[in-house]
Amino acid sequence: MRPHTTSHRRDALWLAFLVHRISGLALACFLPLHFLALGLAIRGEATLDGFLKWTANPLVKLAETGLVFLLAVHMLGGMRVLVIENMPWRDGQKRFATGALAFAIIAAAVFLVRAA
Amino acid sequence: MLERFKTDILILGSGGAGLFAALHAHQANPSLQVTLATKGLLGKCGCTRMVQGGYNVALNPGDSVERHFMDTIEGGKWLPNQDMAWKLVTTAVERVRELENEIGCFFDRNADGTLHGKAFAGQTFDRTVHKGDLTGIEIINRLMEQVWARPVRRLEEHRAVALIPARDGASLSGVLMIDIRTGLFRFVEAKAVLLATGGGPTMYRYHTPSGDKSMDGLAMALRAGVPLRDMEMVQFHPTGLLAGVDTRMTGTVLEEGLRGAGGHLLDGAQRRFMADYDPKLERATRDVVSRAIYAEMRAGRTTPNGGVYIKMGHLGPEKVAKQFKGMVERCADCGFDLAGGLVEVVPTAHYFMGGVVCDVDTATGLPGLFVAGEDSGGAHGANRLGGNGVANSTVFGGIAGETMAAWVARNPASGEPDEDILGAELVRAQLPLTAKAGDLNRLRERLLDIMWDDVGVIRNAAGLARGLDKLGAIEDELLATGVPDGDRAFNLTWHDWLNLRSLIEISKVITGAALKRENSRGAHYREDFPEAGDLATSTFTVARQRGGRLEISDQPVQFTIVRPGESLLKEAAE
Amino acid sequence: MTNTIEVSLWRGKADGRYQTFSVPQRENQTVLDVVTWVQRNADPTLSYRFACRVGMCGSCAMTVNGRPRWTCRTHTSKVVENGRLEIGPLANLPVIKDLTCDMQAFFEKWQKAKGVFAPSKTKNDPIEKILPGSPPRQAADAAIECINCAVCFAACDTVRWNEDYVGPAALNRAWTLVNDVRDAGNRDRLSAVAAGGGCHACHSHQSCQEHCPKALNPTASIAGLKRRTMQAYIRREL
Amino acid sequence: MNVRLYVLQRGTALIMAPLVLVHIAIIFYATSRGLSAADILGRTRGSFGWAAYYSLFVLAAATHGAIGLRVIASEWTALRGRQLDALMWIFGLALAVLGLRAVAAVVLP
Ligand SMILES: Cc1cc2nc3c(=O)[nH]c(=O)nc-3n(C[C@H](O)[C@H](O)[C@H](O)COP(=O)(O)OP(=O)(O)OC[C@H]3O[C@@H](n4cnc5c(N)ncnc54)[C@H](O)[C@@H]3O)c2cc1C
Ligand code: HEM
Ligand code: SF4
Ligand code: F3S
Ligand code: FES
Repeated sequence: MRPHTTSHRRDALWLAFLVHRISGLALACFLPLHFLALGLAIRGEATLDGFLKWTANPLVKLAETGLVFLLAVHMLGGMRVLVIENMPWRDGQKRFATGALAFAIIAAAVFLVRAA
Repeated sequence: MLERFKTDILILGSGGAGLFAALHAHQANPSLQVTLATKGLLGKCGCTRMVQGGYNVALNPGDSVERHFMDTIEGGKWLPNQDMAWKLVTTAVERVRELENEIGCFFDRNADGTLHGKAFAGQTFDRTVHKGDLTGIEIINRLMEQVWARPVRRLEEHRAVALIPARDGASLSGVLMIDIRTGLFRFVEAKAVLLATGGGPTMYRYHTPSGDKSMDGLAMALRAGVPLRDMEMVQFHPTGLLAGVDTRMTGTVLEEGLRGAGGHLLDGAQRRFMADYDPKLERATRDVVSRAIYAEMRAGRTTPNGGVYIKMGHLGPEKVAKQFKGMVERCADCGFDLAGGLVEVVPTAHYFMGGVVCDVDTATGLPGLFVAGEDSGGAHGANRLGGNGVANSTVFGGIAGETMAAWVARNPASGEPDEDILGAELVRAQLPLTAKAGDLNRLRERLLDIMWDDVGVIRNAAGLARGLDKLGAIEDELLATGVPDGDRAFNLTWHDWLNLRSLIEISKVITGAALKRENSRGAHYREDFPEAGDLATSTFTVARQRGGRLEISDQPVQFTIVRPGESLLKEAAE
Repeated sequence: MTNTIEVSLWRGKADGRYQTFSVPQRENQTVLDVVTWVQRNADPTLSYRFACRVGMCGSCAMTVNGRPRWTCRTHTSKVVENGRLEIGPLANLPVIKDLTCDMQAFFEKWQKAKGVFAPSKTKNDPIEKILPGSPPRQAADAAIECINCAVCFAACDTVRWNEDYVGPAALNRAWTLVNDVRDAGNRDRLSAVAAGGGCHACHSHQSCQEHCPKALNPTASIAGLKRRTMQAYIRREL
Repeated sequence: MNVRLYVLQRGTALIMAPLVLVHIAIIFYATSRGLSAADILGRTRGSFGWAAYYSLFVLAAATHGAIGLRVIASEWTALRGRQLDALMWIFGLALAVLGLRAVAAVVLP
């Protein structure tokens, strides 16, 4: 059992990174499925009905909503990274990180409520 | 058990002297194999890193090397080896340009872009080049980067334990060391060896140098029969932090500028006492203030931990916190409020002017052995100017590198080691591992007290004689005290023992030399002989060990450049 | 002294374990003092490293209650939790023994990032005039006071996960040199930090900046390198 | 990651940022208006604009995601060197093909 540094993992900044990575990873996993489904579902007029039926499926609705949520979270996290990397350095990154996350969550929640 | 290898040049120590020597030796002849052994990590041990004030150099218009020279000689109370002092002040100019232009140090600038020189006590010109108050970090980091970038063989965490002469005794053959990480011995045979272990008066109860310094170099040189000079000259800094027992914070230096900026020194009853000693009050020179505090302490007018207070608050805590940011933060980390409250301080052993007798080119009396930096004696005489310490180590370290490269060209073979001596030194280094384990801490505490009480800031014949006796007694006790011989890898307690032995050996020399000097010069103060004595007939002490006996003699100072009463400065001479 | 601290110290190499000691607590006491107390009074074989004891040499960094810190300037009162301290060697570097780690890799990476000044002048030239307020000088100054303690290196998960990554301290040093107008090595340096394992491996975790005892900001330095290398790349200079 | 991958990854991120905003806005708009999928498809079919929009999106996401995946794999798995490049290319190309096919399904009349 090699002693490990753990302190940084309790930090909002590090959590912001983790959320960004997990959301990126999740997007990378679900996006192919999203594309696959779209491509399969709408092949000509004949399957349009099938597609419409398919999108009415609550499970699909949930999955699609999740994707949008991930996209929003990941985008905001990504914007944060781009700001750190490219704007003249300012302190207060922590607030920015938490703010961005909070915004994403609220946006997603609003969306979920509406979609339901 | 004993691993051996050969190298052309072996450097002991990675302070300013050692690192510069490595660079210059490599530069002088890149085909030479240069090996650098150091007790800690390369560049991360020793005192050069701890330099706060800066580096004295006569670079600015209005200043001159003559002026810097005269300050050095007068500061050294006419004891310095004048040729060394001259070499120091003249080469410092080139060395600072080298540090800036080739090594990459980025010193602070004036508003017009030229190098900034700050004021340092005891000097007639503001010539101390610096990088904030962390000059040493800048110098050593840049030097270590350069050494890392070159094919220098690094022996990190290697402790040199003995200089091994050649079989014919005519020259040095190599150095025995302990690889601290494994606890195994290494014998490194070298054509030229540089002693740059940085002295370090850490045998005093209160001391500033880094924990790795324990006079090993001087102890090894003494044992090898090499003469040492000015051994009574221990410089005390007046304001070391006093944080109580069992903490390594105690003794660490609180910067000089605090007094300069108007800080007050108060005794235990919070009375300002400097007026009793000097009209310049707290702004008096280091030695005067140190003696005043020491006198207060001996009179028992002390703070709870036995020192005096420094107070800055009356200057406005915010102002102090801004002006002395680093110092205030350091105190705060350790639990003290320097900006607003009272902080306990004591004089603390800071620098060792004494060292190995050597030539201007760093050669010693033992062919093949060279010396530079705080291990060398002569450049500072009775007192070192603040800012002349790094100058000394970097100037002579560089010179040593060149001298050694030239020496190796002339002496291409290293002498076969004297195996008997090597064998005896192996036994000596393992002595503590064979004796019954005992209480090393008590011995250390006793040594610290003896040196502080009897061989400290104010000395007299009775105390020195008493000190010598007690030193003999603890040396005997140390030799009978062992450390457990379990795992030898990174066995700090074994090394503590070896440190103690070096410290005791050199403490005896300091005490002997202090007894020998029956006057008061610079850092050396005898209350039974408070006068400086006739300057024109100044002598310096030379100590050497012959046949196990310590001999201390006086030698007349050679005024090769300027005599007492004269000056190199035109305006002063008129 | 009535109060004691329960101190768990890492013993052995990478496959070691924690061993607990009871250490008297003092009013003025650093974590380094605690470790020293154990070596002097409880277990003489305990190994640790320090030199300057005032926060200048960067030799004494250890993991204290899960957080990398300089131990000589960490007062126990700031870190003791419920009367306990857990002290281990720095993470992300091989353990030599007990609390000491091998810093070789850290300095090799410093070299790999070309964290070494490349002169454009010699000692025979005058010292270059540099205005203290000029932006490059200020940028260099902001990052220069690193003591190479490797605390940031131990705190960075990218260092842990990516063996090629040179790490925050090395890049922070490279950034000071990029801003050093006297330096002649920036073409090489930018190529070095733009290669795999260079500045682009950093994900701006910012742990380095959060943990640096000198309050330096390697994240900002690395971001600077990312911008500078990107410009150079777009201008086809890399 | 080196500077080339970095520029590509950050560049595509920058491109996607407005695209994602538009995408999310459309979804919001559609759901709040209660538009059916048929309505949406009706608008997109045959539109060159939408074709370009979604193609760009797909290509950017494929590039960006592939590089991102490579980074994660290099840090969290034992894959090294060529293997990483292979993963990146396979994922990127697959995503691009799947994505473009989906775009085709949505915009081709
Ligand atoms: C707190 C402090 C502040 C100072 N401020 C200033 C200042 O402002 N201006 C100034 O000019 N001077 C200052 N000095 C003095 C200056 O630091 C020294 O004079 C100078 O740095 C000595 O350099 P050196 O190379 O001889 O030794 P050091 O830099 O001390 O290096 C000695 C080296 O030898 C190694 N060593 C020791 N023993 C052994 C062994 N047995 N085997 C192998 N290696 C060994 C050590 O580990 C270390 O690497 C200050 C000193 C201190 C302590
Ligand atoms: C608005 C859109 C997006 C923005 C602004 C954005 C931004 C970023 C940024 C800046 C990074 C680099 C993080 C780092 O290295 O520290 C990143 C990583 C990543 N992105 Fe995106 N991204 C976006 C959309 C996407 C999409 C659609 C995907 C899905 C394929 C995706 C997948 C990833 C992955 C897998 C990573 C790697 C994560 C990591 O290394 O921690 N991103 N993104
Ligand atoms: S950047 Fe800070 S934490 Fe990192 S090595 Fe330098 S001083 Fe230590
Ligand atoms: S913690 Fe590591 S990932 Fe970058 S910002 Fe610092 S180097
Ligand atoms: S001992 Fe030097 S930084 Fe702590």
